[in-house]
Amino acid sequence: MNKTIFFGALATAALAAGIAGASTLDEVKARGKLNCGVNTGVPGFAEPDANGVWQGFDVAVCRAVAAAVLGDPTAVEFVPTTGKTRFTALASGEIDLLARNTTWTFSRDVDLKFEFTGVNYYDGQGFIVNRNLGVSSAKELDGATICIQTGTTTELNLADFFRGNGISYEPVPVETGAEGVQQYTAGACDAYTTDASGLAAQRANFEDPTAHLILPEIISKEPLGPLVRHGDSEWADIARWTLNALIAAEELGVTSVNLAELAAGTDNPEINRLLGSEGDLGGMLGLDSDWAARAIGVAGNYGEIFANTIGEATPIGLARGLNAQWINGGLLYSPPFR
Amino acid sequence: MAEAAKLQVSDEVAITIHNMNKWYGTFHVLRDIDLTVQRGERIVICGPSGSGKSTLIRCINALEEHQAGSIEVDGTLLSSDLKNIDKIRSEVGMCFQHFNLFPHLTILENLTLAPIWVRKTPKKEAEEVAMHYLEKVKIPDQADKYPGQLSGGQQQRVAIARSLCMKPRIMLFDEPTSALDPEMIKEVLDTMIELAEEGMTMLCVTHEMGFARQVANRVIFMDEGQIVEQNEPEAFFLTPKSDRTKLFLSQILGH
Amino acid sequence: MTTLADRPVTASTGSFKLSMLLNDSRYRSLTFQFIALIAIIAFMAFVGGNLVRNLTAAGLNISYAFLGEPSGYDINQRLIDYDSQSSHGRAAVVGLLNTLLVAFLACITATIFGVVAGVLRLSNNWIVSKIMAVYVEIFRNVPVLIWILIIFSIMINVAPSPRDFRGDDATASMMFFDTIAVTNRGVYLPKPIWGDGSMIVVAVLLASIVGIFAYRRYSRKQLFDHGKMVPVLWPSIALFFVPVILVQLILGNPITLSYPELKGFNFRGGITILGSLIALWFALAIYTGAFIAENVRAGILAISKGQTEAAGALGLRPNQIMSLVVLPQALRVIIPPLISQYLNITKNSSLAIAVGYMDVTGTLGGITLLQTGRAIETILLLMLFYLTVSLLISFFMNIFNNRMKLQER
Amino acid sequence: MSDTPAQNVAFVRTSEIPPSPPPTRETGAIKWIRENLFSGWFNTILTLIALYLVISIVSGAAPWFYNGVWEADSIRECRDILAGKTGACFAVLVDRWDHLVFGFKYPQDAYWRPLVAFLLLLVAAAPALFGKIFPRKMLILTAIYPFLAYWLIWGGTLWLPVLVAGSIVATGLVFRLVEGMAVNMRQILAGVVGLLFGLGLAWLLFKGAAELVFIASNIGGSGLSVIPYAVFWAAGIFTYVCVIPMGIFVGYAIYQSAEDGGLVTIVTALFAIYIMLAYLLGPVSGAFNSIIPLELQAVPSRDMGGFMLCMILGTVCVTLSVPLGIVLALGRQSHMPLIKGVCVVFIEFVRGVPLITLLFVANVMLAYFLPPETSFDLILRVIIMITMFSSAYIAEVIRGGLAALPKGQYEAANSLGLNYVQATRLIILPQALKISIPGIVNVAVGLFKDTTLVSVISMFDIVGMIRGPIQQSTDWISIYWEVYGFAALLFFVVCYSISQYSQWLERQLQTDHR
Repeated sequence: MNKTIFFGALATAALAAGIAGASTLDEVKARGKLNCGVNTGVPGFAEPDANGVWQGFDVAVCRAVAAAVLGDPTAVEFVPTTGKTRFTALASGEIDLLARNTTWTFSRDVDLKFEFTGVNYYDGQGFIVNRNLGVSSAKELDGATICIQTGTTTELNLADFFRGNGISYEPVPVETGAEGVQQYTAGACDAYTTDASGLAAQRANFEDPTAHLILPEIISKEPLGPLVRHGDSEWADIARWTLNALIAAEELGVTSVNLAELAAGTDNPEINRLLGSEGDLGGMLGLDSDWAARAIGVAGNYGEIFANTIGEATPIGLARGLNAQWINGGLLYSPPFR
Repeated sequence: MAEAAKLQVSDEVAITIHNMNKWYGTFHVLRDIDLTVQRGERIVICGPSGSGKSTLIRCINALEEHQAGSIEVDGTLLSSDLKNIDKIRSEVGMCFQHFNLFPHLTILENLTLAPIWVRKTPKKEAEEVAMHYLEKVKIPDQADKYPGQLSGGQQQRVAIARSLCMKPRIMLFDEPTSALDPEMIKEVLDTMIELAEEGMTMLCVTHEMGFARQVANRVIFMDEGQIVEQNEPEAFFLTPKSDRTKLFLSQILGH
Repeated sequence: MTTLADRPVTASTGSFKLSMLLNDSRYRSLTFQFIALIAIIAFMAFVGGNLVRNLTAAGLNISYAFLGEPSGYDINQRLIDYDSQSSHGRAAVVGLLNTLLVAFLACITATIFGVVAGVLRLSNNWIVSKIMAVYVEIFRNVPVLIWILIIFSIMINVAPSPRDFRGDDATASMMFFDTIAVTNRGVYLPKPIWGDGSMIVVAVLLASIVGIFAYRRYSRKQLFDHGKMVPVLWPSIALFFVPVILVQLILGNPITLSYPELKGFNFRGGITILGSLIALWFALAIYTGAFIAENVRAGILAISKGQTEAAGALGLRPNQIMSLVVLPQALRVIIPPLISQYLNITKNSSLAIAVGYMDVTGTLGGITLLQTGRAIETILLLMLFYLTVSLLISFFMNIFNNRMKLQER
Repeated sequence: MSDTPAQNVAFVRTSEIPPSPPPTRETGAIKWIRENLFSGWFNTILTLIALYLVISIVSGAAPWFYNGVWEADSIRECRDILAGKTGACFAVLVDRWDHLVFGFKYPQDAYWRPLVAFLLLLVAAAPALFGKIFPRKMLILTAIYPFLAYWLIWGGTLWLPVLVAGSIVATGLVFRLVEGMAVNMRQILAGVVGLLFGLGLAWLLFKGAAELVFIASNIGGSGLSVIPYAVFWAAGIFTYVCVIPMGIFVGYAIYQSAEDGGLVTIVTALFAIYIMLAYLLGPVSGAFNSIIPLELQAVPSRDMGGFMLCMILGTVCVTLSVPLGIVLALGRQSHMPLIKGVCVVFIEFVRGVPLITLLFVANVMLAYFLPPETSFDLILRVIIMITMFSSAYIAEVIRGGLAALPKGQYEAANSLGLNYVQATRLIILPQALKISIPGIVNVAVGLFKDTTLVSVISMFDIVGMIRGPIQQSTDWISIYWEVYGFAALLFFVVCYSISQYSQWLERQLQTDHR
């Protein structure tokens, strides 16, 4: 062992201990970049395009936060994480925000010391089967071989569902979505289960999408949302209210088209407060007044982002469903901006 | 024999070994060795294999440690002080049975290595000295070859030259000819004789009795870790006193 | 052995001085070791302090209590009882046994592949030796992870799925008189059902195996004492099969087979060997087999031509030269690298996750880690497990190796 | 001989018998086939089986290659073009070529940089690998290469690597300078350096002891943790006790060494390099760059990917692990029990666990062991772990080389008065390393293949690229054979060439002058 290097490191450690405890916001500002953890690739949610630029629904959250904090939606360092690495990456400070389809559960929130800052997609676990299997309900899958992507809550839900219904199954764990599809299409498993959004996304790319049926049962609640470390409430607030701003913007009718016009001031005091022409909500967050306008300006409001990345017009083709605004019968409900 | 008498032996003491003992584990290899070597003296040590003769001379330059007694070389006590060990090693040259040349270095590099790194001699000077000694052992033309390209006799002569380059005051030889073909033994012995004639203090473990007669002042016979008999060569060979020596001589000279 | 650090220690003179710590060979090594000890302790302080600080900052602690909690997930291959209500600790044991299973199977198969390929590569038959050379080079020079993925892909895409066996226009059918089904989910084999009296059949089988060894001994004795060559191969085979079949028939078939049948979604009944196991097993075996083949070839070539010539000059026939002279010596060269190949198989089996085989990396280091978030604890346990297995394998194989050596002296 | 009378035994040859060609038997193809393919019933059967295998593999794979589609934008388009025929969809290789080779984030206009670095690698490696063919002067290229390659691949200012190289050279100069000083000058220097170093060490030890006590107090002494609690307390007190004596001793030792120069030269040189690297490098390279800007677009580590990442990891880790392996091997040969023990434990531990668990450590555990706020990026953490891994294997190879040296080499070096460092450097290592080279090359090939395991920890090397962004993209969702086959081919080409080199080298060594 090289003693000098080691003692040097020891000295550095002693120095570092002194400056520890700077807030995440200050760190991000000092760095000029937001480190955002994303999935290694889920069509529509997070995937690098042919030019290596990350695109997708989860990615949009990162960009919105970057725009709000740093004023530049491209000032994001995307850190691909797997199911295994995501929590350590966040806990160790490698990333500032984890915007990867991560289910908000009690133990993750409390035991693993993370803070979920809201829900950007309400999902649920479903099954896909080949039509010629003649199955129309998940309860008929007694004895079936089922492919599951490991490292998510889906494994636990699946075990609970079959146990609860008193039927048996044989799990086939797969590491990536692509391998699940590979096995499923080759017939190595009868059904493939993951979040319903993922099933729809992947079915769209099958050779013959119509030959496959997504079963009606949704066996779990999967509220997916961005999360941050425990203990830095200021930073958690920024992430939470950036997401809320996107949702509220849709509710209030603020779109990328009319954003500039509305930002100048309107008759609606809530829009004014949101976009910073009235009050100083931004200042309370430690940001400037038009933070939300910048966040919305990146790719529009929640509805626009949804439509452009995973909506019905895209190859993914997801309907709003639970993810509609509460006024339209969905679950999206931003607390008021006041 | 007559020649041997001509060689100068001074009164100065080169090596004093007093009451030296050594064990390998529980095996007592050297027992109560007492030996004093004058400067310029040429000693041949002989004895059956396993009698401790190699171990004795290897103790002198600290290749082996001794556990009891004392060894003093040129007034420096061989202790566990590394500075003393380094001093003694730079005074004492050694030649091995299997030459132990460094196969990855040329002959010249073999010769200049220690002068440059231990004596801090400038490279050019070291090379001049090396060439001088190579000429002395009569193989200056092989300087740029590698040891593997030389015959055994040539290699041993290079090994002698390598030791000489450090300008030692004492030379130790550990069976220098026993790994050689008969043709080559002579060329090595000639080199050693030449060295002896220049007055080098030499301790030589060998079975070459002709060499012993020609150059040695003293022949030491060892058995079972002890010095059994020592005498001038003529007396040693003609009138050995101990039965053990007689038996040994009859076996070694018998054929 | 003398190394350079090993300066002699001789009788001392004079009193102790500080400089002796550096210059005296009695103290010098102690000094160095003391400094090393200080460095190690300092390293511990550095690492441990950071760990404590980081854990405190994150509000975490080190605890192995999660091992006792219900795991909540299912495992498709289990050698012991396990369900989703079992503990994480039990899941780890299931995974551990799966690791040992695949490693064991792959070691045996790889040895067979390796020995066959290694010997055939030295064959006079040009095409056979070239094919073996191609096999060895192709498999040795491509990462094992890629081989695992390719072989798994081949298996699930080429083998029929169970639905191909179904219906009147089935495109696939079972093999060997409807006893074995090969599907992309795995291979389904008949399973013996132990009826009354089956123990007798097993006993007879064991007895005939003992008998075969006794017979071989007898034949060797015949050769040594009376100089007679007694045939060995065919009587051995007969001794193996005939008594068992006779007893089985006489007792009225106590051992029956249950055959796999296509029921519902899958084949049921019989023994199932999962596709993921087969793929991993085969991939590890064929990959490592290429390395073993090289070791075997090197071992045989290392036995100098002189040995063969000497044996030939004594009048031994080629197969006798091989079995009596070359192989016993070659084995001594082959076994040490073979041990390290076995270790490699065990370690490479941790890539099981790529095919969804639930080995210990998949359960303890995979799902358990993910569900509990206990990264430090699970990874330490995982490393401890592999370390133990590796040390045990090298320990036993070294004993074996030493015995081999002793016998030859 | 026929004209020699039988009874006359004495004989003198007067004329040479000229050599003549061997008797002509049947030659040519038929004989060859009969001897090599059908020389017995067993061989004939083997030949037939082998022929059947070859034919069936070729006939199975040929249409797949022959019908291969090279131009399409997605797998669906490929399927349309093939219209049900068996055929490969090589279009993915064309479409995602950049991703497979460079990863998806490396700037496209900078692709020439890794390419140049790769070509230079061949040039730089040549004199080291084929020592006899190329002049020794070319080794300078090999020494320069790491700095150049760093600059090419990571970008940034050229002054940084130049100055790092410069500092290393400068350290060597300082070393020479101190070595060449007059003894009284050196004594003054040794006094100053010894004082500084002793004080610094004492301060560090004091910090370390405080840290140990801090750990102990955090563990708490109850239940299972009694033993670690006691251990850390004891170690803490031990260190406190050692603070002052160690400081004094080390300072004194440095001062003492002034006469023969040993320690003081090394410590001063290390001081010099530390000051240069830690305090001078950044500002000076910045200043130089503002005067003469020699800059390439900087590329962060996490943007490396594809086959390039495998190459980077492979070369960097092998290069770093050779010196580390030498140290470990020498340590394992040491007669000091503590040092030997540490090396043995390290080597056996690393060799006993799979690389993948070490990568998990790099990925999820290492962050907990490093000071808070230190941000090692993933690639650096992975390099550390892989280097540790391969150094253990290389250490074992080198240990074999050391063991193969005859004892006489050590003795000859000793008897000439060379000290440990000199003998090791000049006599032992050059020979041991030469014997070990084929073994080291084998470790290097194995390590290069193992770099694909980083895909398991979400790095996008070529396999990670395939399993992540390519297979999970909308366009190429279920493509396997073509991409895996391509990856296999790339690895085969590289590894096969290296292993051929290794075999060539082994033959060279056998016929070498030894």
